[in-house]
Amino acid sequence: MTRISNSQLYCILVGLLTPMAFLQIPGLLAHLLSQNGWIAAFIAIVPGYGLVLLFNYILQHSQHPFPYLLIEHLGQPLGRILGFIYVLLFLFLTSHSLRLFTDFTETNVLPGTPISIHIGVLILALVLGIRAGIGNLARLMEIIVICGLTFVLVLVLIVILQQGEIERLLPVGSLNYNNLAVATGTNLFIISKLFIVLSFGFWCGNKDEAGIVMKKAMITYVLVIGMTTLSVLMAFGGTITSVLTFPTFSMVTLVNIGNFIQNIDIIFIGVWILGIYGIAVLTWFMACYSLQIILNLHDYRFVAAGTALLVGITSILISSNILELLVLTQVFVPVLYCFFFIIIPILLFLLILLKANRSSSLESKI
Amino acid sequence: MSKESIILLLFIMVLFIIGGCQTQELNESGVVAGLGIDLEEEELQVSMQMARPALPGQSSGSEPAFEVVSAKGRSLSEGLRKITLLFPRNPLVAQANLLVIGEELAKTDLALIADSILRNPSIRKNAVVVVAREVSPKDVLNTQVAMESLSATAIPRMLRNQERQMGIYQEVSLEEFLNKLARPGVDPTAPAVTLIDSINGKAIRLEGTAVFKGREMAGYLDSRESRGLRFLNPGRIQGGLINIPAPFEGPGRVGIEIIRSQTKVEAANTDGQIVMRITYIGEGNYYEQTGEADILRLENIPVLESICAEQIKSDMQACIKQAQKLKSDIFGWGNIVYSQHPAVWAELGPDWEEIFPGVKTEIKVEFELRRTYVTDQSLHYQ
Amino acid sequence: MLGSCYDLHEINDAAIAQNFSLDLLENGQVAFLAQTTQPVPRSETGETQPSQNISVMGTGRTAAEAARGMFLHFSRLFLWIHANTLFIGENLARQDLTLISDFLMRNRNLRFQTCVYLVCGVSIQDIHKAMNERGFAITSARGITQQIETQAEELGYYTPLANIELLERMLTPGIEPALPQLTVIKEGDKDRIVLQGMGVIKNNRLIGKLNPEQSQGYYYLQSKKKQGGLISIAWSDSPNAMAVMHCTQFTSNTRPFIQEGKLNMKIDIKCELQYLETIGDDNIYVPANQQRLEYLAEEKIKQQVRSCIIQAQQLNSDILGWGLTTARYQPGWWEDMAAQWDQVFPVVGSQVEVECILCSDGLSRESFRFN
Amino acid sequence: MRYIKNKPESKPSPQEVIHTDIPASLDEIRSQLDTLYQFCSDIVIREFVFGNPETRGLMVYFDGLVNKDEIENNILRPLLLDIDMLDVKGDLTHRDIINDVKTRIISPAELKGVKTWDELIRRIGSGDCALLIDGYGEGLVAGTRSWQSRGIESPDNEVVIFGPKEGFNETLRFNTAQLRRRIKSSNFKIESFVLGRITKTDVIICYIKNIAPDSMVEEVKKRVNGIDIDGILDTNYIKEFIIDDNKTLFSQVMHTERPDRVCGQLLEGKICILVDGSPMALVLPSTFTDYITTPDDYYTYYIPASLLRLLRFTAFWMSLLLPSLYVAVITYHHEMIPTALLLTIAASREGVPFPSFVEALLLEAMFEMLREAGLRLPRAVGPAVSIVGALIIGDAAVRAGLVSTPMVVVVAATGIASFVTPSYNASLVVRILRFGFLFASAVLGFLGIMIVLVIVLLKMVSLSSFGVPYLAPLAPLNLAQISDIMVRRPWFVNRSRPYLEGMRNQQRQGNGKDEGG
Repeated sequence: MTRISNSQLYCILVGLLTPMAFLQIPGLLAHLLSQNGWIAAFIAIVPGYGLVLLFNYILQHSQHPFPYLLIEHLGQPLGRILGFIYVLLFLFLTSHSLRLFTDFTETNVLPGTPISIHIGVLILALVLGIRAGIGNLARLMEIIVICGLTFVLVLVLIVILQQGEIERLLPVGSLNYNNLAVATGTNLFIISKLFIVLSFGFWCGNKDEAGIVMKKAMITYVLVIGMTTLSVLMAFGGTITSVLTFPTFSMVTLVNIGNFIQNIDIIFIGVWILGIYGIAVLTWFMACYSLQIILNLHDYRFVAAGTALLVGITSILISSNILELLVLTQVFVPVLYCFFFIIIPILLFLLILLKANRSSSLESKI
Repeated sequence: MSKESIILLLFIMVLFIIGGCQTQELNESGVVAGLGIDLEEEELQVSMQMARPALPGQSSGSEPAFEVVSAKGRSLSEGLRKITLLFPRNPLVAQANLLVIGEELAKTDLALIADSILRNPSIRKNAVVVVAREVSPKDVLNTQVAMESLSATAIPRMLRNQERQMGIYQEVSLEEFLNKLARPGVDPTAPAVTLIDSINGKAIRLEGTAVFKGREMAGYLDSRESRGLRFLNPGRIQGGLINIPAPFEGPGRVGIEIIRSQTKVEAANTDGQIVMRITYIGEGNYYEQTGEADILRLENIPVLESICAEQIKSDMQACIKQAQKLKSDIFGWGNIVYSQHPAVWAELGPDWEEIFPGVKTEIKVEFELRRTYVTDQSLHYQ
Repeated sequence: MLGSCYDLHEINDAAIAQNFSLDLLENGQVAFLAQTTQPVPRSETGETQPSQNISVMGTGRTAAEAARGMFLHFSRLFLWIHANTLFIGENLARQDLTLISDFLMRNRNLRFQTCVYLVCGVSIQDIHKAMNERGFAITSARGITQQIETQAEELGYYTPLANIELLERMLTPGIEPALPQLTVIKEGDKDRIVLQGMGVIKNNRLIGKLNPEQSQGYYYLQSKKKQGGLISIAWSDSPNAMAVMHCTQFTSNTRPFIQEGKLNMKIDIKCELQYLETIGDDNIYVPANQQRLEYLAEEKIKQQVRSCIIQAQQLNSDILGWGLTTARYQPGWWEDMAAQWDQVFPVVGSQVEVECILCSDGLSRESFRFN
Repeated sequence: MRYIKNKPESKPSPQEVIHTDIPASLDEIRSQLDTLYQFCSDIVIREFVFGNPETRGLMVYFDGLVNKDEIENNILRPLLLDIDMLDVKGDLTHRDIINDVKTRIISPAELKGVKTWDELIRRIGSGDCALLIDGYGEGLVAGTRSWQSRGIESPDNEVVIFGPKEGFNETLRFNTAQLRRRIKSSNFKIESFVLGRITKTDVIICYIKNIAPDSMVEEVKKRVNGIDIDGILDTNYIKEFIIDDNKTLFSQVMHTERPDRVCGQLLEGKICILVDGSPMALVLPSTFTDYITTPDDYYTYYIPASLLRLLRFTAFWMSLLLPSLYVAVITYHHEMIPTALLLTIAASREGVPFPSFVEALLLEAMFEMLREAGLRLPRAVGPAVSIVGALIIGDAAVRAGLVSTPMVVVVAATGIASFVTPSYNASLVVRILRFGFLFASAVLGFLGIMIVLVIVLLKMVSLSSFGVPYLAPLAPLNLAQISDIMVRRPWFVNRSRPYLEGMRNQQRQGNGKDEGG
């Protein structure tokens, strides 16, 4: 397998976590907590750190990358079946992110173009991406993440300086604790996508350092989302933010530099399409790679073309309208994350812990 | 010089001398942008909108960029050629992309012009046909449209934009029009234009659809029926806005933008009775609402969809009712019966005119809402 | 490939909207009026003719239907996104703003930064007629945006309001919008558009207005906007003497406090002034008079702010955003009282404190002396 | 043809002769030479007799490739006249004549014995003169090359303001000499190969040992040795054989005409290939960034050089994307243009008959034609045609209302920007990709542009040139090196060389052990 450098691993992780969340999370947080949404973004750092430790533990106590790791710990039939379920999950996540993106462009830029054209064009680019192999994807992710992060930073700064009213964040207290828990949870579920480190961690220069990279990626995510939420709230206030379909995007429409650079939403979409490309290509790659391991195939690259039709059709049929899609995004997908990326890893962790104890107790006996 | 080369030279010279007689230099001709035909005192009045050639930058300022000339003749060809009596340049009719038919002519007999139009090679068959309603074609051509130099190019564009935005009328080309006129089992329609007073003076407005029965005009469809006609035409269409009452009690209304839709029309033969089965599948976006009602919720979507479907269905029914009242098969159902059930058509064909008003329909409409634009909920005013 | 250009619009098939106006007609239909500019190609010598403004009107049962109704007699597609002013007719404002607010919020083609005005006294057609007559694009709809901004800087009468602010204030409990008003006056045979007062909205309809003085008071309470303002005070010593000062910048702060179980507002305004001119023979601008000048300016502003507050409380429309301020700084109190805010607002006490500092003068140190 | 071969009296064919050794008898040599050089009018075969007892000798060379003075003075004269002055008194009876001739008699500086026809042919072909003596199956080849060649001129295609003005020319030796003059270290290796079954072209590979990674040098040698072709006329013949990925637009090997540039690259551990008869040197591995830098950057003070480099970056993106962005913006995203500008554009497009995309395509195609015409036309007419084309056609098209003024401005700006890109290869790629972007922008607007951009980027990151990623040091990211990409790092902080896999000596300054002389 191609080796990837630590910075590439970092970019892959950030690229997987951030772009989608960037669009959907601020609105969700504002909906749940109104002007206090940003607090939840930052609070997520604490349980997020727990997740990092969890994944790191599993990573350090395994000998093989992810789908094989299941077989390693759970044994042949169970591991393989679970692995296959993960393949489906990753395919579903790919379709979901594609669909969310196309719905977004349909809503905001090109309302007349049929959704199938968007999805078709994107899938073409994605298949080419997977055919290029993971080493090249890692390099692409570096470019994407660097461009994206710079752009987001500049954007947030401009919005805060131009439109930000710090008073809109008041009052800071008076939180609804139930909603705070839900909001933090939502963030945590996004962070749980760090799960893919169980595959990528093995290919990076030094497995031991994967933990640090994960931590950095997690903190980057929290900062980006926290800052974005802050700036959206400062620009629109809680009420408006919570009724907007894509608040981050609407925030971009406010940017106006010297009365000349205005309405730059399309540039935002341009940069953001890179991010979506990153997410979709990584999840799809995970699906293909897992399938390769599960079915003992020769090369994951050929699976891409085969699953393309599946991904395309799923993403078209996934929901009939955007409200349904948003419910899917805000309720169903987090549950999936929670189950597959948090609960199963915890079980795995317990299993490894148990095994380790047993073997150590065995050793001590001997 | 050899004999061959001398002969060749002579041949070329002869070609030059005799070959030029059919050429028309552009600067000796007038470009006709639009053509209007009406019946006046038993004679055909032909009006032409001539574009005034202008270089870019030499904007003509206040004077319009066209000139309308008209002449009368007993036949269309005569009328067309009589233009030369009062206009020094040779009119290039092939450039005309609009044909305005006067109401008078339409109500009398289209046969007066149909043959001539079909036969004349210089009349473009992809020109757009409209009927001038309650005004003369000459006035329509003489009216300036805001921001446009020529009304003849503005009207087709108006039809096109209006279809994507409002979704009421459909553009009808001359070829389509003549085709429907000639074929049994289908009657032609054409959108109608009229003149209104606007803030900028006189303006052309699309107003209804003219319905023909055979070679005569039978009446008009109003805008709702025209919308129904557009939904009823088989095939895919894009765009349109429909307005429905809010799903619950209250004064509010909801605007739904139709993104694209598809209509299938089938003729079913049950016990010798023809039933037209119309299936409409459409999708749209939530465009606006008025009032404070909390309409946009996931659980309300099916309700909204069914109201839209009802609305579309009732538009269709209104159109069918009017068409059947006018006894004009503008939907081409006769044609559909002919192509799907040739045997039945052989039997019914001759009496189709009597049968059509009684044809039953089964309309099935499926409508789905897709997106909601910038906000995903109804606003709560506090 | 060519079939997929669904959203392609060539620019010469489009009309660039400069302004759009909405009103309610007597028959209950919404009228939508849009102003666009006819592009005039540059002539070969390079000189441009003044571009012509054209207004197009459509009607319909809702705003969107009215807007699209235009296409029945207008052949070009409107590019709404460039419209930076929105006029709302008085009739519509008095009836129900919710007829259009969802349209304004939801439509992706309308920008949040569009300036919103109320048209009072005349119909929107009249305003458009006046705008079109002026001929030059720069003085039409786009000119009005410039006008209100320059006015705010120089004079400090009216506060511009953006579309998103209108919506936010309608949606957020504890604050109501106030819109600058436009009207047309006859000047000889020419129509001129003037800013005149501000309309006060409560819930979803127009309920009253602020006169220029009250508008000025309102202006001083909106310190987030463009700043400036003119303050002329009568110099009480002699009847003709006046001192005129320019407010270079100001900050205003509204904080709620609870006194004996009753809500009060403490309003602090800090102003920096520049001395502009003296009218009359007195040498007003001398160091000894500085405190008095400052005091008089303070009194003037205080009076304007008070009259604004009184008017708002009389109309019972919380255009000052006191409810929101309370929610921000006294969240506990607000939670209890939010439901009865309508009853509470008119009796909220207020305490206005203005602090003016005269910082600079013009070119001369002393008043002009007549010999 | 077998029956001919079987005829006993038939002479061996030239093909058979070539692979044999040179026979001992001079008559046989003579007849074989005649076979080989039948119908070659430029060959000179001179027979003579020298020494005591008389020995027969024969001299072969090509007229026009040799320096006749040198042959006369250094070979013929000693043999025919000066031989008597030797103490052997010309008595060569029992001596090893050829060795004496080689070591004692004739005096050219470069002298080598060859034993096969194959080599002899190649040597004379490259301007040497061969001396054959009866009785010995060996020829002496003296280096007498001298032919009319272009002098060292400043390269036309890579012009610099500061810095050396010399360029390569068509003579390999002159070129290597120019390199050697700049790098005097004994670690600077120039390895020679002969390629081309018919042309027998000299090809050299040069590199600096200890800097260029050994594995890479081996790889390049392997690939070059693997070439089997009838002729090599230019370096591009070699390039197309040795690049990693030959299904891509992007050039993975750099062409240059400048010895100073080659030296600069050699010092960064790269390898250079030169071919006799071509002034273009190949430098490999080359990455994307090499195409937007010029040697000028390193000869100019670093601050202006950095700014110029930034300018070049901007120009690169402009030349790639400007027309497509313009089309996307005026057909899909009108909101981005400021209102006043939009009004102007709308006014100028009023009455233009074509859709914007077609308009852009027409103008771009026209521009490319003009550019190509300007290149191919005789030098005297070229500028006139481009000026007439650009000015008159452009202006007339606008006046006639065929195209809009902003489009002309956009296409012209793109054209100018594309001339800023220093490398012709890179600007070729840009010119082709530009049309791809244009199509994408017409179909899906900005979205289409971005998707094409992703695909192009994907291709670029997938490429590698001899194991070096094409986009290095951008991807994979190398923070230490990236500072020399966007700006030109001043020499005093430019302590290390760009990293190549397997490079042993990475320090330019200070602690770097300068291994070897």
